[in-house]
Amino acid sequence: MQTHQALRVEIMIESPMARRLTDAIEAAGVTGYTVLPVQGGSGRSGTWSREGQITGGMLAVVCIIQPDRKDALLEAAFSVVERHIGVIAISACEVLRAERF
Amino acid sequence: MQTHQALRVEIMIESPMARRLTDAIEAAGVTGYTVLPVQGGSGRSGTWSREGQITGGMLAVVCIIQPDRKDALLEAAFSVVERHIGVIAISACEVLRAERF
Amino acid sequence: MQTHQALRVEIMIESPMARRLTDAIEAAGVTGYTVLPVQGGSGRSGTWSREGQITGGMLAVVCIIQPDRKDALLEAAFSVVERHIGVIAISACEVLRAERF
Amino acid sequence: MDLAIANLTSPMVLFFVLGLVASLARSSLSVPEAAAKALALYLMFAIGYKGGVSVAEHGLDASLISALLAGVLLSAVIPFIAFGLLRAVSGLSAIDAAAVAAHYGSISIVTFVAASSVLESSGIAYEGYLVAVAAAMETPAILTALFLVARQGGPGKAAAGPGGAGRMDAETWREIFLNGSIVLLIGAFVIGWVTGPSGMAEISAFIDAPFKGVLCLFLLDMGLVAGRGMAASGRQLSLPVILFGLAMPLISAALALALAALLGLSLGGAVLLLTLSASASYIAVPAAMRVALPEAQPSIYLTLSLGVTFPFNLAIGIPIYVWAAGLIAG
Amino acid sequence: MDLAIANLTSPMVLFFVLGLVASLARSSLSVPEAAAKALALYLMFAIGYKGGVSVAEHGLDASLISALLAGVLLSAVIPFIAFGLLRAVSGLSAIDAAAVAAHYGSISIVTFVAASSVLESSGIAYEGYLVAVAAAMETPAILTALFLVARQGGPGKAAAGPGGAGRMDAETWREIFLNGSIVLLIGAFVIGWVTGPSGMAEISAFIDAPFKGVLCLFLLDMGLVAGRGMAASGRQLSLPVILFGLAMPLISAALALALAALLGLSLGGAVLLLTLSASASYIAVPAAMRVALPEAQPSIYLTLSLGVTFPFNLAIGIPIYVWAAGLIAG
Amino acid sequence: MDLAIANLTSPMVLFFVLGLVASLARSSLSVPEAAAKALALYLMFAIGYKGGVSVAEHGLDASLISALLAGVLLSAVIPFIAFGLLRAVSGLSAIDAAAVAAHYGSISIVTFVAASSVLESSGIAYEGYLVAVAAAMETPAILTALFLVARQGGPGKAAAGPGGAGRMDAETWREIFLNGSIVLLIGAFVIGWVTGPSGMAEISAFIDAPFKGVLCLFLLDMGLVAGRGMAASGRQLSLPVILFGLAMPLISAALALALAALLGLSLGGAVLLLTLSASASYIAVPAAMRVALPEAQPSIYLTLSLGVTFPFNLAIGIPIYVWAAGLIAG
Ligand SMILES: Nc1ncnc2c1ncn2[C@@H]1O[C@H](COP(=O)(O)O)[C@@H](O)[C@H]1O
Ligand SMILES: Nc1ncnc2c1ncn2[C@@H]1O[C@H](COP(=O)(O)O)[C@@H](O)[C@H]1O
Ligand SMILES: Nc1ncnc2c1ncn2[C@@H]1O[C@H](COP(=O)(O)O)[C@@H](O)[C@H]1O
Ligand code: NA
Ligand code: NA
Ligand code: NA
Repeated sequence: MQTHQALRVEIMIESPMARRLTDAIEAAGVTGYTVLPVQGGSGRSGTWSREGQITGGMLAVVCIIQPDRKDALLEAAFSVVERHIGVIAISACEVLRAERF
Repeated sequence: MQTHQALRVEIMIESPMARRLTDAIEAAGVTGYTVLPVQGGSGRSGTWSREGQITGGMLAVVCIIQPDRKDALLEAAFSVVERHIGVIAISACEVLRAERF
Repeated sequence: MQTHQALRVEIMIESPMARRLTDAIEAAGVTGYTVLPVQGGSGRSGTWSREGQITGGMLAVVCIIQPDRKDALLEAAFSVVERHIGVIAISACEVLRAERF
Repeated sequence: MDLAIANLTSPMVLFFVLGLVASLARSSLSVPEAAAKALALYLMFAIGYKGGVSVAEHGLDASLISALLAGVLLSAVIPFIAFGLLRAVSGLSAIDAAAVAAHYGSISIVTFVAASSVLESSGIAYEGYLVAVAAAMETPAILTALFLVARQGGPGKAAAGPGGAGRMDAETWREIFLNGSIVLLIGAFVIGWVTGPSGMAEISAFIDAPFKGVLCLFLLDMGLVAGRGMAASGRQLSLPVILFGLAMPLISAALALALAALLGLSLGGAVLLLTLSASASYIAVPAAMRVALPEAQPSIYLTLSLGVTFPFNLAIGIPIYVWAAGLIAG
Repeated sequence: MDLAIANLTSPMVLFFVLGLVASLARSSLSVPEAAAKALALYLMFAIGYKGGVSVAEHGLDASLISALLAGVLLSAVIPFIAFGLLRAVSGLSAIDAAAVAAHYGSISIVTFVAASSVLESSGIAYEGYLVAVAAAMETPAILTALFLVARQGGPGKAAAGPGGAGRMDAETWREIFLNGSIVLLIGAFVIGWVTGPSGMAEISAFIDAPFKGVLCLFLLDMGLVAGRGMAASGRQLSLPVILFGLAMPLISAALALALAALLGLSLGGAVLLLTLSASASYIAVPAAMRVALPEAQPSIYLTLSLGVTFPFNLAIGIPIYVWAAGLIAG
Repeated sequence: MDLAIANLTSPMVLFFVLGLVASLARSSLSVPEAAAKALALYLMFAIGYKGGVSVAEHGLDASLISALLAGVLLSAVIPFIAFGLLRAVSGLSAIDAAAVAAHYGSISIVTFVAASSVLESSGIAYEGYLVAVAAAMETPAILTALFLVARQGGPGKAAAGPGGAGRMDAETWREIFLNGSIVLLIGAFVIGWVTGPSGMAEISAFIDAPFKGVLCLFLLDMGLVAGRGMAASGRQLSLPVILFGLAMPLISAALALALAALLGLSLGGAVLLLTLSASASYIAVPAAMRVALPEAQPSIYLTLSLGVTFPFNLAIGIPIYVWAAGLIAG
């Protein structure tokens, strides 16, 4: 099938900031994203697990975007993630219906 | 370690269609896949969140496949996703034990 | 924005082994990873679903690493996954703050 | 009138309002999905079991069969009226109108539970087998809606095409008839019937005593969900569509009133039949629509059913149905 | 006989059957994972606490130590019999046979809870410390199974290899001995013992009154899970293996009967010791097997334990154990 | 003294200890996140509602307003003391000290619930409106902490910068004031007030009878979470910081004692005001700090609040507050 180049941006972020992140993403003109629950993790600020967790935890936000949106999205996302706990990774991908993104 | 080229296909789909999707995937000869829960998201049909959601929500299905299965899988998946809410993204990846996929 | 090459390693593993996997990953010098819940899946050992599941189920562990850590991580991960149910996939990605990984 | 005021200030309605207000004010208050599902399971488990025990106690009134038939008839016929009304007064497409119509023919089990709880507070008895009637009314409306769409031709063409062919296959029918709420309601009903009052004595501390409190907590969550839906897609509902969501329950209740009189139901039984007819599905039918009519917009049918008709029935409808049922029974 | 029929028509067994039927018919009925885990926590919390309170009330019978030893002995010895039987009559590999054997030596706490609930309904008392015996019986069987595998050599070689070396390390032992259900059972037992009847008075409305109802809901979920397992891997079980799943509980119960007579347990206590011996683990042992014997197939041991032996004990076994215990006690 | 011992051996405290021990021993025992959240919702639902019903029964004491003001004052002032103390004795940075201070000005609703449960066991009445005071005390402390940080300049600069500008925007304030626990507490309180004893009669089997048992289960989970926090970041807390976590509750309680005397609260009311002041937040404030002061380390404030002060209050603090309140009231 005919596919088109796109980017897959994955952002791990602490949940209290998730709403701000998706707002920033939308403000940058990206309207499609999926939020996945995260069960635990480890990073510079230590190891944590969601089980029995009382506050927040983290979330993973996945955005499939057209390549030319990359900079707008990264700037928006980075402005939120910058001072917070979180990670951003971008990889190349292909999609079927390019007009959707 | 020795790795082999493969593809990672990620499909976001509304849950009432998930069973049909995995059936179609299996019918296309792909027997390995993983289903991840999705907490919320946004797309052309608006924003939604799983918390307090009464009906369905979405799921993410990840399939690691050998490159030559790509077309069979995409056709099978697209026939299910086509008229429904959902997104398909394909990216290149490497796997350790190629005979498994 | 300035990005750096990195790798995204995704490991699906049965939950009773998850702790051993993350211990092995940390022993290999990789301190950053995220654990995502898995709802169901299918593989050579059949189809299963988390709903109503009494024992374990599976988890997905995602590690973003610098390319030169690849072999150390794969060896550590493979020594745990080898005799167990699980899948390892590696893909290229880009990250913003390379010093973090 | 007294009942109406008592109802509006019952903990049940007030917790629903609290949820509504909290989510419209975008409070972070939320009930975890798993907990909400567990509460729903509890309510169906308890209401089904109680219905069965009541049948075991009072014997099976000869009218069970006729009540089941009446329920199926209501569920199958109401969508025709709803569809006609919507096409006449709203600008909804045939597909959207049919999808909405399916919701109004089918039932909301929580509205049923709320009405039964009001009856119990007022000391009004009802036929236990109405739980089975509730289960029977869940699906016929879906058939009517699909028939309406097929007749319209436009989407009927698609329905005959390759994509469409797959849509209403045996699998889909199985899903619809064996959906979790039907199976649990009927199953618990049968078990209640078999085990009777002695079974009830063993588990009443679980299914009877805390019932109303659990219902309040569940309605808090319903309010939160309804409020979120209203915030997200309230604007998408035009005034005629909203008015439909307020008028349709009364029309359905009027139909049900006639049948309840014919059947000779008790006061409580009549109230519940009216409530079932007036209520609109927001669990079973939406899931079926996503599979069978994916082009219909969930933001219309879900918001209307959950954000307009459910609160209307809970706060205003139920007292009206009690009053109306009093005209023909008791 | 009466008890057998009463048991088969108890809400408990019927809700299990409902779950089984629903999942075999592929209904969408399901209990969220978190809710099922919460129900399991509740049952262990309540049964452990009640056991402790009962010890506080009746004093500690001198036989606690001997009962604990008997339990450990049963758990350690039963796997030898199970293993021998399986190797003789089924075509299972040594590893699969050992893994299955571990399950039958260990215990199912829900079967224990169900039996205690039958006893309470029949007004039969039992020694509270049997909760501690239950906890003590969870793990010895795992040791026996690993010994059996090591002795067989084949997999023992692997066990000595680099991968194998890591398998039964200190970490694994810690996991097995401190698994959640052992810790909660023993913890709640000790707390019940310390706080005694006055503590019970404070929380009995939570742990006593709703107990049976919660158990029914939990068994509904067990039925769903068992049915799913049977649908997915039922075909993998050969007839001899299935027959083993029906005969082994009776063999274990016979062994336990001898020990119960020796110990001089009360009627209720004997019933519970028989039930524990006859029951097969489906939580703690499967998790341990995944770590320690990953080559053993879960589709065999889980399906056999949950889909064959659990329903057998629940529906038929428990009445048999009550009858058998009556021969030596009471 | 008696009360202290009775408290230390209450099921409540013992289940907390069980959780603590289990997680420090790295047992796999855990309560699913959704279940823990549901239990917390239940406790707030019940305590809020009971408070409202009590106001409906006893009428609104003229002191509601003054008690609210006293609560707001305590919440706003305590962080100044906490901050000064921390800067003087510990090596914490200004930002970390301010974040910790915010936690101690705010409140822990579970500590409040535990104290009210102790009062009920001892038959001591309290003013129902203290639930509203609890809600009012949640947020003022956050304001004080932000003021302290801004005054220090260092982080104030950042707070004025582009990233900082966004931090305490209207959205953040809305989140803080409409956080789930405030809305549920106040909402349930108002509903309890409106529906009064007759509403209570309908749902008391849900919110009253099982309350203590649910609290025990919740405290088991709190122990598990606190233990995990202690294991993960206990080493990060220096001795002066830990001593702060033990002394600060007593200082806050002393302040509250003076105000309780001024207000003329009943014995029970005074105990609760002391408990609120002495307790430290571990839900609302941590979430607010992640947004508003992301540089502050959660491993410090969360571990201190949950791993040091919460257990101290639960086991030792509450009996002290009962004794101290006895000096000025009753
Ligand atoms: N290298 C990584 N790969 C995947 N996830 C990571 C990585 N580093 C951090 N994370 C996630 O981001 C969270 C916060 O990371 P940190 O800010 O480094 O403490 C961790 O708990 C992980 O969930
Ligand atoms: N560009 C995207 N990136 C990631 N997920 C998406 C994207 N677009 C849509 N989705 C997911 O697919 C769902 C339905 O999308 P849509 O069909 O566009 O309404 C959304 O709720 C998201 O969960
Ligand atoms: N090709 C694949 N793509 C994605 N996930 C897979 C794949 N194969 C296996 N898995 C996951 O790994 C689990 C165990 O696989 P297996 O060891 O093949 O039984 C499955 O239940 C899936 O969750
Ligand atoms: Na209806
Ligand atoms: Na056994
Ligand atoms: Na405080």
